[in-house]
Amino acid sequence: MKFYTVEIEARRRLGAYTLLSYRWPGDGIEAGRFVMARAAGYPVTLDPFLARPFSFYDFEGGVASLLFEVRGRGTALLDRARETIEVTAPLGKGFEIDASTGRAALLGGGIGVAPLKILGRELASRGIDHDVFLGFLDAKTAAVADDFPGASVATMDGSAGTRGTVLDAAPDLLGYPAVYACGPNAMLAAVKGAAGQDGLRQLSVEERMGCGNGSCNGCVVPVDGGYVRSCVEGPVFRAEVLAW
Amino acid sequence: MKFYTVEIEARRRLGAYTLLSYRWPGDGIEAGRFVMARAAGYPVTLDPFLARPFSFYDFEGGVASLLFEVRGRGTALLDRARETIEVTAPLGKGFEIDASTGRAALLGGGIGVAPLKILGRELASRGIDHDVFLGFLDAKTAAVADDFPGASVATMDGSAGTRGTVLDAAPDLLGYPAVYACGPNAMLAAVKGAAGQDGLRQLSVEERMGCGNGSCNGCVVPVDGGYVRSCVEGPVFRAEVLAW
Amino acid sequence: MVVRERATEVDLTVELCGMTLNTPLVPASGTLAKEALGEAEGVYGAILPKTTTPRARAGNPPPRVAETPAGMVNSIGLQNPGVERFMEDLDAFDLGVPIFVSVAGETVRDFADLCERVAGDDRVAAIELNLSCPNVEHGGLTFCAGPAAVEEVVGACRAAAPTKPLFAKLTHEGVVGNARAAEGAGADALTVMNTIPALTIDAKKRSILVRGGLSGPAVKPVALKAVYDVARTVEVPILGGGGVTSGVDVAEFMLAGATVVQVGTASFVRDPAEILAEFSDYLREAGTAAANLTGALE
Amino acid sequence: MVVRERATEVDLTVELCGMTLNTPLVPASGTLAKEALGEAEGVYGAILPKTTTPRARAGNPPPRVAETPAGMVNSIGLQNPGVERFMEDLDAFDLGVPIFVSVAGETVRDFADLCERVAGDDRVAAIELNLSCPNVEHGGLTFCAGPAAVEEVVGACRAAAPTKPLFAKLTHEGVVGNARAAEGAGADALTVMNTIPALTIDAKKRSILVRGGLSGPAVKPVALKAVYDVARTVEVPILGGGGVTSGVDVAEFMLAGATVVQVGTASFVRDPAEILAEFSDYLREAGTAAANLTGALE
Ligand SMILES: Cc1cc2nc3c(=O)[nH]c(=O)nc-3n(C[C@H](O)[C@H](O)[C@H](O)COP(=O)(O)OP(=O)(O)OC[C@H]3O[C@@H](n4cnc5c(N)ncnc54)[C@H](O)[C@@H]3O)c2cc1C
Ligand SMILES: Cc1cc2nc3c(=O)[nH]c(=O)nc-3n(C[C@H](O)[C@H](O)[C@H](O)COP(=O)(O)OP(=O)(O)OC[C@H]3O[C@@H](n4cnc5c(N)ncnc54)[C@H](O)[C@@H]3O)c2cc1C
Ligand SMILES: Cc1cc2nc3c(=O)[nH]c(=O)nc-3n(C[C@H](O)[C@H](O)[C@H](O)COP(=O)(O)O)c2cc1C
Ligand SMILES: Cc1cc2nc3c(=O)[nH]c(=O)nc-3n(C[C@H](O)[C@H](O)[C@H](O)COP(=O)(O)O)c2cc1C
Ligand code: FES
Ligand code: FES
Repeated sequence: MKFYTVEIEARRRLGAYTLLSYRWPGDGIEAGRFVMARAAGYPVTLDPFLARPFSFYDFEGGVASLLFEVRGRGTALLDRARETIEVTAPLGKGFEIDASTGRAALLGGGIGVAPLKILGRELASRGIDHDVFLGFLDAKTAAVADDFPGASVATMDGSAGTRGTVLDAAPDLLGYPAVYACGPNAMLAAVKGAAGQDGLRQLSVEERMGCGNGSCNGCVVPVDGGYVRSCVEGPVFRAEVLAW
Repeated sequence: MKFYTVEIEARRRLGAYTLLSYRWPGDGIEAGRFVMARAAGYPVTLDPFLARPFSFYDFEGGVASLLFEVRGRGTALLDRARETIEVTAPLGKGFEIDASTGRAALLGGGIGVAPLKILGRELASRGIDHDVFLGFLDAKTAAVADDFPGASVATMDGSAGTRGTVLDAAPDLLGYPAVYACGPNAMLAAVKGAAGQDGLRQLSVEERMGCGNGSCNGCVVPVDGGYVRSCVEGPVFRAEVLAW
Repeated sequence: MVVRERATEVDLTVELCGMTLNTPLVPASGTLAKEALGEAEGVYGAILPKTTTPRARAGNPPPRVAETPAGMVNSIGLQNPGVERFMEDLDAFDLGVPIFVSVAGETVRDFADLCERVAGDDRVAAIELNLSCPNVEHGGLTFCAGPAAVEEVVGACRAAAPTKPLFAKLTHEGVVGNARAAEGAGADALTVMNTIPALTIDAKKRSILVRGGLSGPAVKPVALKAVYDVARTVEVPILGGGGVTSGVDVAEFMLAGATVVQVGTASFVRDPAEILAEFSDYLREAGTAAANLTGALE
Repeated sequence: MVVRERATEVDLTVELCGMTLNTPLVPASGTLAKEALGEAEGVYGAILPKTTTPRARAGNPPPRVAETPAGMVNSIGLQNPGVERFMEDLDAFDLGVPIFVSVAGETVRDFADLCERVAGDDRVAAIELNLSCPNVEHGGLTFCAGPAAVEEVVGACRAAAPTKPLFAKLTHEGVVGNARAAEGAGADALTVMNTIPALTIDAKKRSILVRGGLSGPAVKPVALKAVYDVARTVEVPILGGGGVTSGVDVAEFMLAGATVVQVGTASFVRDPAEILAEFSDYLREAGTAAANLTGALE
């Protein structure tokens, strides 16, 4: 896998998350696609060994941005990086957008909000109206919703928006011709159930990744008759494909 | 081994080497003693795994400094460190200073110049006159000699000072009651031969180290009847003790 | 392209079982997908896809990978579409360099049948036997549990594919005895080594995370020893690997006795072209050709 | 002192062969010198000095250590002053916690004699048999080359020290069979695992750098598997270790089946007190006592 050293363009806190941007001269950045990223790799250090997958948060004027939550060592180091980080070219299959589908519902759970910004931008540019529903643990993580004007928010502890899950903040999803969701697998399964089988239903899944380019077979999700790699056949899947 | 995170006080190039200083509130810094140092360790990264040994270059006004040459990954990372590094407390046995010995010769080979600055300072404070002789590969590495006013310099390629080794820049060593040397083992062996056995002859050796506190038995030098650990019984040894 | 330019300056070719490879690098089985072949072009001297088995295998449920200090543990479970579908797709791996095919079965008979099937196809330049899988006829011990097991399976494969170059891929445990047995049973070359059995635990959940094989830089010193010891035991050439991450690592494995060097996990975190470029730099500085390095320790 | 304060909040004690240890941490033999004992106080539940042998050993010529990815390879060669001088100095290791003594010989007779000598001293709470050294009577194979070798040496030591707790320290290769043999021959506990045989090469000089044993974080997943497999095979308690570097690592080894956890190489790069503090934090968050963790995987 080829990594590119890119200069950090800007960095800011968005509530509990970090927004980090870098200039990307190439193409291929689309809603739902992702990069493998790390603060530094060989020859500086061989540990942490693997890069980490992150969805594109936004892409505007040649500047790509990632929104991430510090969870462990990989994200802690990215959060500390001051001048450069290393990223791959854009990877995976993103969200399908079909201008004929009509109104779309976008659902994000926690850091699963990440791909919805660029998705909203792409939908808007194709003239597709959409509503955004975001679920968080608490007000602190929900602060990122400021970046999604008009979004309906729910928090588990009720400290911001409706109390409950993202589905408690959303109306009946069956009425939406298109439903897009990203978040923990449990949330995605709930969205799949609530959204029914009519229309375009797409879920961006999160699995542990080794390589990001299909080589390791590490990132699989269950489908009818076996497993498929979420880094090349996903991370966005049609809901009906996933055997959850 | 306990490591302390210390803030970098200053950093500058001294010719081909890097001079890096940090505030050290404790005591124990003496000529010939050393620290184990690294840019960062657990939990940031487990690789490179071991810290690296460095002699004290100087200690003044509570500020300790290290002079190092970038050789591999450990020193490359130290060279890149911008805000903090991690160091142990001072380790090992330094140079013996005996006010009654009279005039001293200080010999440094390449980065072996490192402990001679603080040694010169200590000798001066005890009223011991001394001459400094430094040997380098070329003019680029020899640039550090500017920090040793009055030192006689030799370079292997003749691009600065006398052409040859440090011994070519020095007069007959037999006449010095005290001889102190630091550099590659081959140079130390040559100094041992040239300095004879009368008087105080001390050599600061350089061996690969695992721990720095005597625990691993990795850093041994040959002595009569076996090996001794250079991190606790050295790194400074009386020349006659070393079975070279 | 930078790599090509450099490659012309130094002689990277090596001979393996009568084949001339453009470079001594080969991907380790299971670490290079069709989708990533772009990175392989001009870098590898041969292509070696993921192990194939008699029937399709769905593989193990996730999580299948866990990061460890300077390495990773994987438990993929040999997910593959089965040998027939695999052979249908084989052209996808054609980069104009030899294709080696890795096979594994659950019984000696499986292995022999696979070898016969695969050897009959002209696109296959050599066969690698992945002996690290459980032998169902022997209570779950692997096919490289000991010299007798190795001899039996390699012998059967040799008979089933009498003319195709045959590599036996071994783990480090008992590697010297197993190497001798594989050579004795007719293997043309040995691949040393596969992953090391390992376990990762999620202390927070108090559960096993991944039980599988350790690979990556962490295992390099163990793999180097295995290659070194085997090279001093057998006459046949060695495809060495385990943790190779840089051009200097490639040189180390060749010095230890490898003729060809496999790059696996490192390809997840580096562009293999950089590894080849570094290895070319090493050769240029050393003033020698790749083929001269094998076993050239002083 | 921070560590002590924390330690009072959670119950760190564990039982091992009738002894109550204040904490489940013990230094791995050969990684804690007299000179560094200051760091050990209040941290370790017992002290375990470097292996001693019948006669003084000068050890191997340098270089003896080489850094590897997330680890190191050492080849010290059991440098020590011999058992008599060692026993004279033993009081230096008295921190008010039990002292375990590690012994190694070149013959079964050596081992038995050492056990008899050491067991006769009341300051010695237990004996650890370092079985990773070459058995000169068996062509350089180690004392843990296989179950028969293990049974013979452990049996002889058991007879020579019938009442002192006896630990057999094993390498990961063939560890399950060797563990069963050691238990059968009367070992009271098993130490799992010693370093992994490994090799480092200096590609520039084209020479071997260090040939020895790999330790440190790199080996952790291999050690965890060894502990897990052994715990499922024997009844006796396990002193687990290999790459333990953090408090969470300590928890992982206990969950895998260890009663006591050995900290070796990590003590070169961290203050062991930090490891104990992190382990205390883990217990506090988990709301449990150290003694409850052993084998407590869901
Ligand atoms: C396609 C995709 C897109 C993602 N997009 C984003 C995003 O935009 N923003 C964001 O904050 N996070 C995102 N994630 C999750 C992100 O990759 C993990 O939070 C990150 O890997 C954690 O690494 P760490 O070193 O901080 O944690 P550690 O706990 O140190 O991770 C240890 C190992 O486990 C893996 N791992 C641990 N947790 C997860 C997890 N939940 N999912 C996958 N791997 C895991 C890591 O990759 C690493 O190998 C995405 C994941 C995927 C698969
Ligand atoms: C007591 C003592 C004092 C020292 N003082 C200084 C000093 O003041 N300034 C300075 O520049 N250097 C000094 N050195 C040498 C310095 O420790 C090495 O240059 C440094 O370890 C190289 O690390 P690296 O990661 O850059 O090189 P790498 O090549 O990456 O090192 C790899 C491994 O080899 C070891 N290693 C490699 N070369 C040496 C060597 N020559 N000596 C010891 N270990 C080695 C490293 O510690 C590491 O484990 C001293 C060494 C000792 C023993
Ligand atoms: C994700 C993954 C999948 C693997 N799959 C196979 C396989 O199908 N067949 C095989 O023989 N080896 C397989 N291996 C082992 C590698 O081929 C290689 O022998 C091992 O990983 C050590 O080399 P490395 O450290 O360079 O990866 C796999 C390794 C990894 C990491
Ligand atoms: C420098 C060094 C010296 C060692 N000496 C001994 C020894 O004398 N006796 C012994 O049984 N094990 C010895 N070991 C092995 C350790 O006790 C331990 O089993 C091994 O290093 C794995 O644990 P670790 O990764 O925590 O270090 C030594 C290890 C190192 C690194
Ligand atoms: S992350 Fe390796 S196949 Fe998807
Ligand atoms: S460096 Fe470990 S004993 Fe000296």
